[in-house]
Amino acid sequence: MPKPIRRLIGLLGLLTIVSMVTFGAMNFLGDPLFNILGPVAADVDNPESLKVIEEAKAQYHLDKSLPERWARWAWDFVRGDFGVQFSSSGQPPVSDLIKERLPRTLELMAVAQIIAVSIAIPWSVLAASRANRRTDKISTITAFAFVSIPSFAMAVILFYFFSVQWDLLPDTYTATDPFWGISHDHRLIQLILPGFTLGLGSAAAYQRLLRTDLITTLQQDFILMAKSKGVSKRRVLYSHALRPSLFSMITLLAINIGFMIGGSLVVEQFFRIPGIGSAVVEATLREDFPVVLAIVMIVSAGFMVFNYIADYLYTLIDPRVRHEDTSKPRKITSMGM
Amino acid sequence: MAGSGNNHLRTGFDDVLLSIENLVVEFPSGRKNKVHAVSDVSFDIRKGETLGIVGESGCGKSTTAKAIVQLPKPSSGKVEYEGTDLTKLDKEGMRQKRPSIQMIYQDPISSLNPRRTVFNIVNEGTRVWSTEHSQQQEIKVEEMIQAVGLDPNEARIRRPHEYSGGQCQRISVARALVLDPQVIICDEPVSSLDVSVQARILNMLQDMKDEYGLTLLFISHDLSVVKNVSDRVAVMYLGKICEIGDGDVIYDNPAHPYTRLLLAAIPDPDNKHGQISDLLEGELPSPLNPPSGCRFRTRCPRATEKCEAEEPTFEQVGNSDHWVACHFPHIDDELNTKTTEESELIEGITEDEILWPPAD
Amino acid sequence: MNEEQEINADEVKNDSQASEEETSISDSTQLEVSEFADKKTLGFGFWLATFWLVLISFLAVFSPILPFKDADKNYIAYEQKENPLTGKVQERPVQPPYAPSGEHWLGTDQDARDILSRTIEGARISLAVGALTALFGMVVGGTLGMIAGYFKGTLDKIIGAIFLVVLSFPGLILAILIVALLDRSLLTISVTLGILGVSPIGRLARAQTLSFSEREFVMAAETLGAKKSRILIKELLPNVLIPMSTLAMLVIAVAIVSEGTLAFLGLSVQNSATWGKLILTGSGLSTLESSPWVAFVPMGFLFLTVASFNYLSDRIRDYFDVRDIFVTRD
Amino acid sequence: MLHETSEADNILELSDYRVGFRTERGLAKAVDGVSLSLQRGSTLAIVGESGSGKTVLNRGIMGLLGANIIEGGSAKFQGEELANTSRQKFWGTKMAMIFQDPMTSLNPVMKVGKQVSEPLRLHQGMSKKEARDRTVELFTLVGIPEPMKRFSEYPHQLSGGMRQRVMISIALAIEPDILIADEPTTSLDVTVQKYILDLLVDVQSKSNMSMIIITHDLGVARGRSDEIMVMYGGRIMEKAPSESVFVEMKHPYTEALLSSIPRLSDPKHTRLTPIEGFPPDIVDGPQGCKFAARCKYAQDICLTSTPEETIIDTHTYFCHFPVGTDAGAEAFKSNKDRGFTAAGLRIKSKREVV
Amino acid sequence: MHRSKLFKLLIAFLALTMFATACGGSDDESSSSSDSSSASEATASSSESSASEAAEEAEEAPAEEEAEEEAEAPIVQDQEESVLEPVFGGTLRWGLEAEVDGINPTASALSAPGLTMMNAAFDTLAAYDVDGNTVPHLAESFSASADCKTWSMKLRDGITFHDGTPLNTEAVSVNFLAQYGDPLVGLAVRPYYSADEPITIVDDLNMNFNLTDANCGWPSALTGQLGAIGSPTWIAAAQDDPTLDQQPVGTGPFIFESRVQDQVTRFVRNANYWGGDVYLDAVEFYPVTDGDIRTSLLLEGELDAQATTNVESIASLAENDSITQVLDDTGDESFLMLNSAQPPFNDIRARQAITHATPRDNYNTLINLDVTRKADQMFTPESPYYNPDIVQLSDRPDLAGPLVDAYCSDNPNNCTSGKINIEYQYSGPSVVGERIADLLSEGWADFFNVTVQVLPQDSHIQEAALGIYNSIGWRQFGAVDPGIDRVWLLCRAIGGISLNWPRYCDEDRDALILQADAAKTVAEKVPLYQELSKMINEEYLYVFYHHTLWSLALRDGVENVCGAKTLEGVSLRCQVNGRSFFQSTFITN
Repeated sequence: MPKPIRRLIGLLGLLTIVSMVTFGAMNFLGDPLFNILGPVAADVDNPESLKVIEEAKAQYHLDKSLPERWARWAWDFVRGDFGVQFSSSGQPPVSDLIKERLPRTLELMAVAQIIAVSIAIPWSVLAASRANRRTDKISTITAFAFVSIPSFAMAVILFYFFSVQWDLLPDTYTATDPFWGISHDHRLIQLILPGFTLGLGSAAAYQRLLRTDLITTLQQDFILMAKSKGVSKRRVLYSHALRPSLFSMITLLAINIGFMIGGSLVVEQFFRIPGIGSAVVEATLREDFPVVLAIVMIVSAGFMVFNYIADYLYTLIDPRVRHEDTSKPRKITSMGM
Repeated sequence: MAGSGNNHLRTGFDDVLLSIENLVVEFPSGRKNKVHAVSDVSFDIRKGETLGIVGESGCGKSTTAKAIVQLPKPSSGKVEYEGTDLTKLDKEGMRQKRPSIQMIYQDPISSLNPRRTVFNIVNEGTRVWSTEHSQQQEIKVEEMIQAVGLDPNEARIRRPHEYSGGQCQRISVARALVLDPQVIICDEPVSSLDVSVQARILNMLQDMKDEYGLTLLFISHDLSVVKNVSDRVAVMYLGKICEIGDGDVIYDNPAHPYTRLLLAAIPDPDNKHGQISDLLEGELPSPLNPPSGCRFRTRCPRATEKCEAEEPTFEQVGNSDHWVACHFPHIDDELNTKTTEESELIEGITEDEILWPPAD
Repeated sequence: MNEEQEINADEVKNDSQASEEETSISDSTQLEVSEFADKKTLGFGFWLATFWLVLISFLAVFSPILPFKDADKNYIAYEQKENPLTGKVQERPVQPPYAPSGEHWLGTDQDARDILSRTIEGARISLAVGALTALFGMVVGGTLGMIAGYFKGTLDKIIGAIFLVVLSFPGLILAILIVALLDRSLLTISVTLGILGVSPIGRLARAQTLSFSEREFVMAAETLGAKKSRILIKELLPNVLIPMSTLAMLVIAVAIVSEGTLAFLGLSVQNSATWGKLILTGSGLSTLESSPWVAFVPMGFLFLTVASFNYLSDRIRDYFDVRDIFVTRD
Repeated sequence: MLHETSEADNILELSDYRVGFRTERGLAKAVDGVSLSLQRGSTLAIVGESGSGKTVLNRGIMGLLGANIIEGGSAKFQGEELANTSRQKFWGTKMAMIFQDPMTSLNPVMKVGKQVSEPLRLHQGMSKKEARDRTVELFTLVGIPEPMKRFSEYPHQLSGGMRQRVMISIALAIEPDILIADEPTTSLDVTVQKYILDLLVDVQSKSNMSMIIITHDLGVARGRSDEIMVMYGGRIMEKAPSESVFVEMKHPYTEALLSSIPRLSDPKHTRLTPIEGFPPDIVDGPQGCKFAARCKYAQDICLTSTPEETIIDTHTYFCHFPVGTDAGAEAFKSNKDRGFTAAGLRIKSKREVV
Repeated sequence: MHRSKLFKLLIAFLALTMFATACGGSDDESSSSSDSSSASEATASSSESSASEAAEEAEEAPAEEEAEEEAEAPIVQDQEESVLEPVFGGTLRWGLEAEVDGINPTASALSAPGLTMMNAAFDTLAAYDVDGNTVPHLAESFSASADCKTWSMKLRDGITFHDGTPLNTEAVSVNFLAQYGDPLVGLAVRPYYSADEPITIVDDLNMNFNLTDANCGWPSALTGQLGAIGSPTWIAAAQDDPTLDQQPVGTGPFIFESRVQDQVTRFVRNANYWGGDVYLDAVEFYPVTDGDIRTSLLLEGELDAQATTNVESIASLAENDSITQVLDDTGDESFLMLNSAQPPFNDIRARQAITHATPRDNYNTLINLDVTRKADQMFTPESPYYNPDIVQLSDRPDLAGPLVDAYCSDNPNNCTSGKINIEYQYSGPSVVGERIADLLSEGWADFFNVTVQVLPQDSHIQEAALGIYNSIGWRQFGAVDPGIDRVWLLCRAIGGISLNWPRYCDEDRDALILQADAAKTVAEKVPLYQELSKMINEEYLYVFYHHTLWSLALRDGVENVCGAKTLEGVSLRCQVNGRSFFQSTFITN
């Protein structure tokens, strides 16, 4: 079997397990019937309630075993049917909610990552080209500080300075206009703070990785070789050293993007951006299982897909990966949520 | 050169301590392919003898060494130690045999646990095998550390990284010797050391061998080193032995084309083969898909169709301890070797019988 | 397949590590600089970070017997003031939060409670969450990872798959799910975060075990006849422990941050002050505007602590030359 | 006599050249007063163990050592004082370097053809096509089979020997006046090593460039250089025409180095003569002769006074008691008689040990 | 029951009830970061009528004035008409605490923000005057039959909707039947009207309403959502196309112009308003969920007016000279609500215990800065129905101990280590919510093991409606006409979804309420409501904290908000739980 296909199958397998675990955990920890019927669900002595319970059970296949229910869900899911929401008014399809929320998160993520990468690369190159000199030391400390500021704290700090103290940016973040709404400028302004909140932390993390890797690369003989060939310093940095140093950063970028679909949720909460992150918090709290499940699947799939993309990027960057059968080592151990 | 056949095995001697027959080691590579790391290699070592295995990178010499200690078990073949076939032993059986066959490794850093004190490292063998902690064992360990030229008291508090590469190799030797082994397998023990240190380690190995009556299997890519320490030398190429026999004999009259080219390439100031202008052409074939017949034929100046079709077996060269696996060996070639006397002249400087004792 | 992919990746990594070491030896001939390059020291920052962590831990542990203000008491000040409802001047509480003063060194919160005391109180929970999380991750992840890395084969594949599943599960969502559906106790939160720590720690332990188990000293121990269990404990554990504990420090940092994140979602340990909750309390627009210290004091403590753990982890990794790179996200 | 040759012929002229690194313990004197001159078209081999300063010396000449160093003395390249010039202007035009490991000295993510043609395009103003043709030509010259195909391959697709040939072709593309080959074959198998060395020599003689080969292996240097310079502890020990180093060595270090190496011509189990002790600390090194502590000829003067340069014809050495002289023989005899050298090293006869 | 239906019903009920008391939106929050989606908030507040706010009430804080001691009436509202000459033109920008799903009185669940917008586009048939009496507004007059079971209404002549449709009894009946038949809204209507023939049309301008129970104060039911009359053509069209719910067509002083959900809804002057001149060119409503932000927008001049219950905001606005506030705390009450259908609060001892243990003083000081007035019952002292004898025994932990011990010895399963296990629920995440939860838990800690549950607001309300809670922060009662509050109390309000949130049924209490409904004069009603207050006090279902303080905050230049009058010249009550009228407003300078 060709490798991409094997990988795809592995990926699907992983998704399947993730969905099973989520499905199982939710049904184990919460009672779907209770969420559907309310207290009636507990009123088993009353024949009338009992009838209602039986009806609901039949309707939601709750009389079936857990595996069978999962199978039904999975079958619907692969056909693109995410089910209906549990506890909003009526039974709007989960997909409506996703369609409404996902673009907002993606938009935020894109802004944040563009900010992060466009800060991180020049920053790293600057630091690495002056390794261990004052510029580098200061930038290392800065990066370290930024990495150690949790995103919720970063949100508060940025908000405090830019909106409250200096009044440069709006302090209201209703940010609830439709995706391609009318006032685009306004929206962009509203994305600045959330974008930087997520972007600065990422930028610092990328800088730390890229700087280290660049310094390692810059110590390699082939850099000396390039220098001794008379290649200009700038060209050495950007065209010889940068590319082979990008692996760790790309890995992290993939992890970040993959996870940020779910991971931006605090920022979404703070800045009141109705994205998928805030949706999952609400859904979890109200035990709206179909929504949680759908979002978990999207986030997991996103994570895996971006990893897949990262691997593909490796092959673009490093011909060794392309020609050999193995991928570049992941020396990154990522910790977080 | 692919040397098949077991003609060169010295079945007649009853002091053969270790006998390897038809050893094959293969690793899976990818889904279907196999790396033929070692293919049908046979040799034997008599008690007290030193066998050197020499070959360039990728020839399978280290793999052979590891296969002997069953790490990992070879794909097929026999590894007979004192008449017991190690490949047939179960885990515990093998474990019982382990103290008798010890190894010394190439990388002095990687082969010592960085988190343990040197004393602990040397002591590990006794700790594994003794049921109780005895004063006597500690004394023995101390003696051994002293024997390799290190300070046992320092060893109690220091860790490997506080020692130099040469000293680390000494620690490795001490660790190997503490269990009173019969056989020591040295896998490139000096190749990462500076030449001056290398000489000290080689001397020490020789001394230890004499003192403890060891049998050595010495593996190196450096023919000069191998020749110096070994009684017998085996030359490997691409998973096979191509020539085996007395080191001096092989050096004087290399019969295999590969051995000859190898010797010619050695940048020794006194290399009498240096004039041979043949070069080893082409690339080393992939061990995934080695050539048929003689494995050296793709690069051999003498290769014919026969070499492609038929794998040569070991034949004795003359009456000496010299075996070669080649259809067209350089048996008749007369080399204008310098006489021993000539080389002695150069050697003259050291004739003062002076030697620097291993003092560090 | 995916796991295989991972395994391959690790193997490559080992190779690269091994070869790095090989070259580092021959490097010495190449560039002598390395020999006399700066000797590794932990540095001033390390001791500063350690000092901070010792201090904050000390304060946290002994806060009940230290002469701080009561963290739960409302130190309300009163004044004569007009009631907007009645228009009458009466004795009314001065609207907290109160700014830092001699009485309250770091000010008070909206309920007129002393922020310094509350922040130290919060350290108890936050540090406990961090420590429990790391402990759980180390014990469970470390054990699984080492077993997987050393015994390889099927066991490795199964454990690797488990790690992968947990890893590809959106962690924070898992945390919210468990915390929302179960309860908001210290133990639940710690164990939940601990589960999330299992995968990174486990994968690190596995990779390190795998790489060390291919080092020759392990083979040497094997040729000495040491049993697998002995090798695992005597040879591998001490080596794996250092990278693992540096990661564990990050796990502590991440756990503290995650607790804050949960607090921001209203899901932190209930009935206790935690740093996250304290920051949340002060991060409303009007509070930020009028009394930024409410948010920034606990944020400062949080930052110093998280940065200290990060820094220690970094330094120790550097000092022991652990080659893996850890990355925190939140 | 080297010193009598006119300066114009000397492409490289070092005089009391020093390179130091700042470390926490103090200044590490990696190169400690080296003087040499290299004639156009000639080859110098620098031999030494690790820590001898040979690599630093050459990277110092090339200007590839980075910022943290202190240079001293004078180094003139084609009459131009290097300390006053940015060496970058020589890079890619007049100076070229080959590194030890061809794997790490080729950019892993760039096609080898591009790496070879890069200096052609940058410095010789060639068009893409011209550079490509020239590269293929160079590939053919250094014996790379299928040069067209190799042009667009990546380093990892080539074997070690092929990579080193690519390195050489880069050096050739530059058409430098001086080529520094730093351990060009250490990571290669002996059979490949031989080929590469022969190729280097071949190329050098054809293009009339000067060459410095750095190696730790005296055998490699022999026959491929006009002159051999032995370094130890950052200093020159001995410098002589290639053959005379082997035949009439003057410095005890050279002697000790040679005798510590097993030789093919020796019968098996020939006892080796190692060099005792450790290399000197280059930060806080010994006074006097750097080798004194390990030298069997060492007398008190060796420990206190740095030997002056002695020049006999083309043979230069720094030793108070050179090998093969009466002074040397006498010094050794006195040490042997009292059983230890001035540095306290014990001397035993072989009989005592065996 | 089918889930979806159930939820529709729920929403319906909630919506309905709204008509009863105008409900304030939650103003929330606080600060914190958190309040998640404005959408949910909208639902929420709408749904629960005054109730839902209880959830949050906490956060807001009405002014308390220690009325007991001082017995001094608060400045309720200075309902002075502006002495200035009205100016035509200008746009009023009004800050809403939440967005709403739709602005259709017959289909949408209108919360305080919804009701505020409703007042721009629609007129209610009846309205409250300054004294709290129900007066005809869009209708010309009401008259009751002797038994108060049949009510006749006469409409004004010549009024047309914005789309030109004339207002007549046909139009009203379309509205009524749409509500009656709506799965949601109808649930709150049907139980109170004759099933056979709820309404009878007499002629174009006269019609009768037929009630199940005698209710002499019935027109007050038409002061809220149920009394708002939309164009029948539009209502009919909206039934087919729900998107039209966003584009209201009424008779009101302003005509709907545009609406971008979550951003701004804009109404422009109805030049042909039946009630007289409308001065403003336009009214724009901006939903800003964060109370702090809304207040700061008001101070910065980005908004002209807003309603809030946040005491900190009220206090800070009070110190600002450029803001005029219209304060009123006679509306709804903030309290802790206990579920009598589930253990442990199905046992009165547990309810009593928690009442005694509740640190109400601390609550009022810390959360309300002692601005609001402490509440023991649903009436403020100024109310004729106020019962001065009622004292709620909170802040008396000494009384709680024995009750808890007794309860726990009978119900060991609901206790752990001698304390009763309870859950406290609030809607959030919200900083004030968290503060309140901490404060309460600490006060209760000696007798109760408290688990705090935070829910998004709509779930919070749902769980309350479904009875899935132990104790919950809430806000309701205090209707201008206390008769309206019966919907929270009657046994018939209990069901799968219950508007009788504590699910407490007492036939005697029902009888009392119905008797009060049938009473014609205040004097008749006073003893009945005083008795009702006493019963409520003795049932221990609610732990009252304070009278919610509503503030209408207006920038300088916004004039005459309180000048609205009926055609007959009766001044209308300016502020009912945060909502106001717009027809009389003008902007100077």
